[in-house]
Amino acid sequence: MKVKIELSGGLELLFDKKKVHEIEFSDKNEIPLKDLILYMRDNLLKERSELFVVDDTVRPGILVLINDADWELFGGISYNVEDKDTIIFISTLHGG
Amino acid sequence: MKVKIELSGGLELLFDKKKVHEIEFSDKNEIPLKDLILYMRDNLLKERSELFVVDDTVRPGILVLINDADWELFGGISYNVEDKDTIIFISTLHGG
Amino acid sequence: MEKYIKEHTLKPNEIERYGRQLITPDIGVSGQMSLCNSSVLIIGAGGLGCPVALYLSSAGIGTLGLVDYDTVEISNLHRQIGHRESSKGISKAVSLSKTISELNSLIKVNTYETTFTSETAMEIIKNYDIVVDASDNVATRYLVNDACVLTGKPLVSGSALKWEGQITCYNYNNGPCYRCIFPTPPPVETVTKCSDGGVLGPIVGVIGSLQALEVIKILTNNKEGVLSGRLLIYDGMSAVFRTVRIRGKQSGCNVCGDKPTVTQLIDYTQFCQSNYSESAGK
Amino acid sequence: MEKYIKEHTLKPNEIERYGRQLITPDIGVSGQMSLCNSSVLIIGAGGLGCPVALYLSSAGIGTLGLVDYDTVEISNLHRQIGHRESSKGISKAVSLSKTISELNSLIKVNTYETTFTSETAMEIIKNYDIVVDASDNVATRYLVNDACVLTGKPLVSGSALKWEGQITCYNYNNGPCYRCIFPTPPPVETVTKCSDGGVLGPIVGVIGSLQALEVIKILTNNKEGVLSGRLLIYDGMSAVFRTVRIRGKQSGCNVCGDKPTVTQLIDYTQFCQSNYSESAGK
Ligand SMILES: [Zn+2]
Ligand SMILES: [Zn+2]
Repeated sequence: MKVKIELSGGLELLFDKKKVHEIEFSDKNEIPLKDLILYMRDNLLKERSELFVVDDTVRPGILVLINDADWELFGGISYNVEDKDTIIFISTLHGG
Repeated sequence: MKVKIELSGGLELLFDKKKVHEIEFSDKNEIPLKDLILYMRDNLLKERSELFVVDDTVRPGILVLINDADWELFGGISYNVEDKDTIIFISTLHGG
Repeated sequence: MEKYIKEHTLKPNEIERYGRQLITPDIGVSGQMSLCNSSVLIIGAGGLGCPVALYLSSAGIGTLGLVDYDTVEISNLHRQIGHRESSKGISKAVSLSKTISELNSLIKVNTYETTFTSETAMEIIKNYDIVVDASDNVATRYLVNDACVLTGKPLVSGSALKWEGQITCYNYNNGPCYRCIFPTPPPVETVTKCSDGGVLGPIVGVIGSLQALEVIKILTNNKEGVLSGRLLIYDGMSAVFRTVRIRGKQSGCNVCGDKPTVTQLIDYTQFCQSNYSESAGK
Repeated sequence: MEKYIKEHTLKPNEIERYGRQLITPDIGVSGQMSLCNSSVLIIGAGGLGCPVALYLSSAGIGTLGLVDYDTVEISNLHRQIGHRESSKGISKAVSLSKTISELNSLIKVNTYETTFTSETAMEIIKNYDIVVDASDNVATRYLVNDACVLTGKPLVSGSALKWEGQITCYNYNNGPCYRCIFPTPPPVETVTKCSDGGVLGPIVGVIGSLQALEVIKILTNNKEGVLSGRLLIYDGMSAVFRTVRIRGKQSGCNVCGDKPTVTQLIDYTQFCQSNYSESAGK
């Protein structure tokens, strides 16, 4: 399965400044979103993981979108990511 | 087959002020774009057809998009519309 | 649909000034009358507040309120187009008020040279129909949200940093509030300020203009189009906008839910562990 | 990536003013120096021209040229935020120039109180690095395009009407020109003017701000992000933007193609069957 991950609102700075990451799990058909987030923490993000993950979920202030809609509409952290899903992590902005 | 048609830049005014039209051709798998345009002229547009079609194609100043890309990238008027395609007709704006 | 009504209260100088606006479909004479009879409070007279105030004043909003404690600095002028060099050192609320009065003398402007806090918020907000969050810090954003929920005002919220911006409307037409989406404030170390990360003028120009348009849509009762339950995300570098669907009003929300625990304003500097002012945090 | 260079030519007052802009990623000191050393010509000082000029002047573009023959009317002020009531009756180019000089006295502004025509275009355009089309009519749009192709200048083109707007960059980095996309002018009866259809201030605010950002991207050499070969379509009522892929440079284009038939400026009022001025057509 292939998953497309997009980062915005400055989160990309934690991930090698890359806004788009394509991940392939050749041995899986689906993966719990929680496992994907921990995979990202352990494999894509090298330092300061507390800026992304707190208590095994994304930290407060990050909005997660599953195929352009709020993850809360799909069960949040308990969603099972499927082949070709796009998961977007947005850090909310506060400046003006 | 189903086709989604979107109109913008004021063209929707010719089509009952509706920006989105869904058309179904139950007897077809594909339809030449030219035929679709003439179908629109004859069935969806009731008056002043010269504001939409001139010489059996869209009039100058209308940009046609096939699934979010310029129709010129797909052969223009000779494209064959497929099931679930989205065709967008945009009248270019000149004001400021 | 254009709405024409025979009996209207627009004066000849208003017809002259707003003519090309009121002929716009879905505005009409009745829409213009709504704008002229409405009041909007803008929290922040900085990068976002400038375009919001300029476009709302020129559109003929009857009364604008401008809240800002800061004074104009030269370093603001690369993005805060409603101020002038000659306003250096004077209150941003007063400076912006002066500019918009020169643009449209028909409207009324109230300035509040104060920090929007739990103590000042309710007294100020009660006089307005809609609130625009053009602030620059987390604590103010939670404060403005709760004050809007407690007083039943729609909130048009915009934010920007570097090359990016975000905008949505909260507490509108039974939609979600800021706390429905973000129940817990972000850890302090994850918040980047414009003074640290930088921000480009056209980015706040885009987001502020979009905020002004949402206010106009709300006031002219173009409900369907309002960005409620949807968040618009803008990446200026790639020139890509994305409108995404966000959750609706949450029954468990601490302020707008069925059993709210926040029934009056709290201390938001404590709640967010940060100040009401970006500059105070430096 | 932020670019830091040790030897720079920015003066202390420029560092002070542009500090929060030059710390923005992908701008940097070298980007700010490029902005300060560049010149941009803005065709039209109306709804689009105002935000373009305000944001480009505040960003520190070294020299701005403003072309507009019209004078300020009160009916312009609902959307043209760079003018003032006190400018009623005076040239729009001069009025806007005055406003931006009060915002940033470090930059140079040239005003051209003339209609941009086949006779005046080449003499004006040659002094500038980039051209912004903020005009309001078809004939001027073809004229500006051809003048840019013939002189090799990138063109940032925006347009707006009612609740909608469009923006793209032409003749940039071997991309298409306006004629590549629209080889034939639209029939006169299909063109709606802002004076007939109306237009909202925040719509030109969004599109004008976006145009200013494209200029900044071009001048700071952020090539990848430039809206070339892509068209951004904005529907303000539904708050939806769409960035669509358009055709590249056409080898058969009459002005930028392999065998151009247009090798000097023509009579665009004849070509388009309409005037260089929206108001002249009334
Ligand atoms: Zn809530
Ligand atoms: Zn061309």
